[in-house]
Amino acid sequence: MASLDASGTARGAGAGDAIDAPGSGRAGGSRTPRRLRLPRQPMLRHLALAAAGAALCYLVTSLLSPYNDVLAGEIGLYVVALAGLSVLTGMSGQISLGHGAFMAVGAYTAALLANHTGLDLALQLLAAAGTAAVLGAVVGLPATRLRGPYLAGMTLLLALALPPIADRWNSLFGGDQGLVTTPPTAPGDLNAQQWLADIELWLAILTLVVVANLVRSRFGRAFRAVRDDEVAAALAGVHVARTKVIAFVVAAACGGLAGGLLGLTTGVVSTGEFPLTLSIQLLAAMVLGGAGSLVGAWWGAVLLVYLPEWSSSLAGDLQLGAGTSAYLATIIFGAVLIVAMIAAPGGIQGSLRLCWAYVGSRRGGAGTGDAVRGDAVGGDAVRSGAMAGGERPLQDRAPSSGGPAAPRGAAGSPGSAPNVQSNESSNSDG
Amino acid sequence: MTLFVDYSLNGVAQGMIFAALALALVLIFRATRVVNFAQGAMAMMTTFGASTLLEHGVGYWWAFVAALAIGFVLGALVEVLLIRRLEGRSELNPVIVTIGLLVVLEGIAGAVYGNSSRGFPAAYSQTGLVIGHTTVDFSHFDVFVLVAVVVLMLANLVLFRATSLGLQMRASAYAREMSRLLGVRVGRLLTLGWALAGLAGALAGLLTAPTSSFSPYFMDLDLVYAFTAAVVGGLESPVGALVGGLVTGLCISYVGGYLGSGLEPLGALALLIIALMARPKGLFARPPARMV
Amino acid sequence: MLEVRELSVGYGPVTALHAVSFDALPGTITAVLGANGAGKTTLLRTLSGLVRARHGSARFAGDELLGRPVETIARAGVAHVPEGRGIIEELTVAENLELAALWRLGRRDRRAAIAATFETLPRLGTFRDRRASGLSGGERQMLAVGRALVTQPRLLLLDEPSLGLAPLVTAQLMAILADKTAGSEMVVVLVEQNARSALSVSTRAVVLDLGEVVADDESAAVAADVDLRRHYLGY
Amino acid sequence: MPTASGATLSSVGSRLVVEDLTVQFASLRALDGVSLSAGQGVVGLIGPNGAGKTTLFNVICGFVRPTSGRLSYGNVGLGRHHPHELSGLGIARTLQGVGLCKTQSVLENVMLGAEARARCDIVSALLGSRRSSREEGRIAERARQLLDELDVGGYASRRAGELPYGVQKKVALARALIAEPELLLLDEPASGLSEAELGDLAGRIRWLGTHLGVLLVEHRMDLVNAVCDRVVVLNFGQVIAEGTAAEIRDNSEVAAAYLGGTVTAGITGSAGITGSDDGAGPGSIPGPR
Repeated sequence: MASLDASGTARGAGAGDAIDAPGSGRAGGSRTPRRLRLPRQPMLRHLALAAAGAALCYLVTSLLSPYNDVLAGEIGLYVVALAGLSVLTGMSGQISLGHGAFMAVGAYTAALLANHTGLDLALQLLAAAGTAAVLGAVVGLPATRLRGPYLAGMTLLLALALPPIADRWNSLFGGDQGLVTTPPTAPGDLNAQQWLADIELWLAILTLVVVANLVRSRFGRAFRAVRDDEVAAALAGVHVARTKVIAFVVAAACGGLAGGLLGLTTGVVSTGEFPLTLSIQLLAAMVLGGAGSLVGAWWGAVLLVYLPEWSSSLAGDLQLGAGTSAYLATIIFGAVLIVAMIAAPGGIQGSLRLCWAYVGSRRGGAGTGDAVRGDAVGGDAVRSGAMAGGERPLQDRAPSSGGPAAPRGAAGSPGSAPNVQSNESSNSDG
Repeated sequence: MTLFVDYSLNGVAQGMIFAALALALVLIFRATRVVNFAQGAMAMMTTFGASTLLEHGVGYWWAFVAALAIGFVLGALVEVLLIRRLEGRSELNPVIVTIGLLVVLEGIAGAVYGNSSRGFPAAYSQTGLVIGHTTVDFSHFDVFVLVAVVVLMLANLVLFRATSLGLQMRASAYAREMSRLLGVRVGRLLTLGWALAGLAGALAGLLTAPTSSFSPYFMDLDLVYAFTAAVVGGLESPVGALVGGLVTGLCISYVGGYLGSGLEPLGALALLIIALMARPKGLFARPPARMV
Repeated sequence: MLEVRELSVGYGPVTALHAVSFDALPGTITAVLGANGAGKTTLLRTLSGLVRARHGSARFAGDELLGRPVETIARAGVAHVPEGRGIIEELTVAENLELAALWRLGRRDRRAAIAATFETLPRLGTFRDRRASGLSGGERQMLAVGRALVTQPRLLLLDEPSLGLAPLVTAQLMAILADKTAGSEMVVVLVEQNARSALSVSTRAVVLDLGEVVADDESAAVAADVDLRRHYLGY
Repeated sequence: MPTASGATLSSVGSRLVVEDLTVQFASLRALDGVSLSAGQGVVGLIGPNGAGKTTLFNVICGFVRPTSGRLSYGNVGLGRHHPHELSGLGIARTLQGVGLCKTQSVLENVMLGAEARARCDIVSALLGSRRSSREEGRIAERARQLLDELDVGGYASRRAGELPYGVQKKVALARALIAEPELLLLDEPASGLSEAELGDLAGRIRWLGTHLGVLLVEHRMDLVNAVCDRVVVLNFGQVIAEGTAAEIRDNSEVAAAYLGGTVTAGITGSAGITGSDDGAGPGSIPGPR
């Protein structure tokens, strides 16, 4: 059983990797010869990969026990949430300690619609994402003026402030008891757990495809630029405030969708489901998986689901008392977080990439970095943030010498600015 | 009207406690540019230390001093063992590490002391003062808290404004490499900054514990409000922390009193958003001098 | 006197300095010249302890500099003005000076030395209690150099002091530097991209290329050597 | 247009017009009644440190609001605009401190400059539509082309932060050019460059000046003399002189305030850049006339 789980998640991550690759580091990803066999058009390529991933998920969930199906489904919903957070915090650099609030909004929206209108499941979830997205825009607007610790403080309060609203107006939101949700009815002879897990995993894949598209578009580029240097981004023509709000809206929509799914999984939506610790754990899992990486979302989701399982079984092995064992999970979680931040700041995905780069450089021979000389190495390059986790091994083509230029014709000379004005359409066949 | 007076006084008393922890946050932020989310949990640990000493028959003031000392050492240890290793990385990393520390410390305290809340003695009487013939919602202990916090703020202010140690701490917080080139032993100063903040946090814990249910999580909410207070005040200014604490305390007291205690965090959120919209870097922040 | 012998520095697989040797004498300015990436900045950063050397030695007044912590080297009287943002923006102008003088001078001498600095650089005096972040580029560079001089250093390492400065200010800066150096016991190592102005104030010049010394001679001789200039200094 | 008094030929196509601009910071008057214009050709803006050059750039870019005075580009009034609107108007600026995203690849940094020209909307980006990917391909190709033309094409996939300073400056220039500007604001492009790189840069700026407007802030007088059709000198926030590079060189007020007596002799003989006798050096770049 355990081995099946492992292969399931590992394969899932594999599918995500192919999606993730083009956007994460090099924009000209379509040139890489390795991927030539897949359709060159990104939409088709992503759809093909997504269809394969979806089929694989179906296969895996059908082999799992109902209990493990529930866990697999949870992985799916956390992937959705973490992908959004990764866009917000990992890519556009806005720290959010309040992602759980968006999940809560999504969950309550879906549950209320289900209880009062009997809306279709797909529409429920769409509304969950939409309502959260609206909240994201509302929160994102003031957040555009804030940075770092100030933003962390605001989002922290958001996570703390929203759930009590449900307690206060308990006739609508069900108070402590919460709202009961009805899980979707499975078609045919599928069991309910497997069907829900399939839905959740499929939605995870769909979310990743959409987010990957966004990340490799001009919006993704704007996110990264805003994260690195707002002034330079603005001068390059990026509408900084709008970019930040878009990141918030995308993150919130993902959070809302995940919240709707969480409501279906747990069968009840109550404020107890969305404590401050949920937000903190989401941020931690995102960073542990690899901030800014969509594959990292899979790793983070696996950790979120399995770390409590593992630590409670560890507590059983150690024969700790019930009182103590309850705390073991939190202690392990915190310790893992600290050690990971110190030893592997790129998270799991960042570390894998480093290993990959190392193996690649061993195989690919020398040639890396001889253009990096003397003064240029001084400050930043040495400790340049592995945090970004976005770069793949650098297979540089040998730079043409920076020395005196070879003779150039007049037409090809600096900037060929006159062509620039007119050729917007002439090279559109790209 | 008396209700309003009581809410106001209660707000001041609460605000002072937020300010105490906020001052610790300001101290660390000013000395090392890190917001310490584990500040509350560290204060909780030192207070449990004091509580253990009290149970073993140690006198109150000895336990009080011991807690401050533990806070000092704990702060230094955290800097040397954890924070130092994050140098030069993104600002997200220290946030995550201090959150990890928060989780670990609360886990340890829970495992050792259990989750139930216990009592913690106050230095002075907690019954309301009698002014004229009415009893107001402000006790001798609240007066002690007020005085302690003002002293803490003044000490903080003097340290940074008037001593060469403070000058070195400010310099090393903003420009580590350049400070080292000028001969400042940056490493030691960062440790000292955390140690002093640990001490201030321990004081906050000792002041908070008698008025709240003392459990491994008793500082969580206080940390959030202290953080609100510090951010409203500008994260850099001791006076700002005090004023921020006061404003936050009053806001929460009014919201809790008139609208119901569940909405207190929402009130704090509204306060934070309004304050930050007016001054994105806090009320007491100095404006930046140059754009590009 | 500063004696650098067989100094090699590298980052990972990259060698930034390779067996660099030269001397710098008290009371003179030694210019270190070369193209971008020649290793000039690395050389200064190694001397002040920011970068660890692979091997070699750098002795100043008989004491080995390499292997000692940055702070110790600084407190022993080595002042390094790094390229670009050398000042601490959040401190006031006076605080910047005060901080630098903390180790070398007692409280009263400190006050006198700061006052003397404001006399030499009167424009800084008008900004004394203003935050350094409000200074313009030239004022910043003046402050950085003034701050180095206020400590009365024994060894002064200057990295591109003319960067972003108006010609007049550059000339003033060089004049102050030459004035403070002549007749003193101070050893000055000046790294410059602006070879012409560096050669005009220095006594000796060391030319680096890709981390190796390609010329070490009197400044006048370097300035007169057309081939050398063309090839390594680009003029 | 009161400022374009016909003194210089190049001001015929002037598009950026600054009239009587004043900026007051607290007690400091950073700009005091400045008027100038820039369009076709290279206009140099020089002056002592703190004279207000950077402030003027910041006003043009929308980082600083003018206290009084008018500012327009073509038919568009400026002064209340936001920085991100600038490149849409056809103005691009390079930053003094390079201003690249250090952890991103060179190619991505350059592509960012095309933001104002990009038309793809959020929905087609989310769907990864053909339109979005085509536009991306087009921008990437244009970026590579520009990098090649600036002789740094080989660095396209490297991280910007780890490259030599001279290369970073070229990448920043490529980012400005990909926005297809009609007016280019260059903020000390030569600072930190070696003399050899300077010659190369001079050729490029001269060449650019024949096709679009360039407003150049610079301290390296050899570069200013080599490339500028017209030079405006600021001191204490006021324009103290305006004319050709040669006129400025001989202006005694400018010499006193800015150039200084001792150094002028060294700089004026800047044969390395203006001369075109040298086959391997800047001479291979076509001169402006």
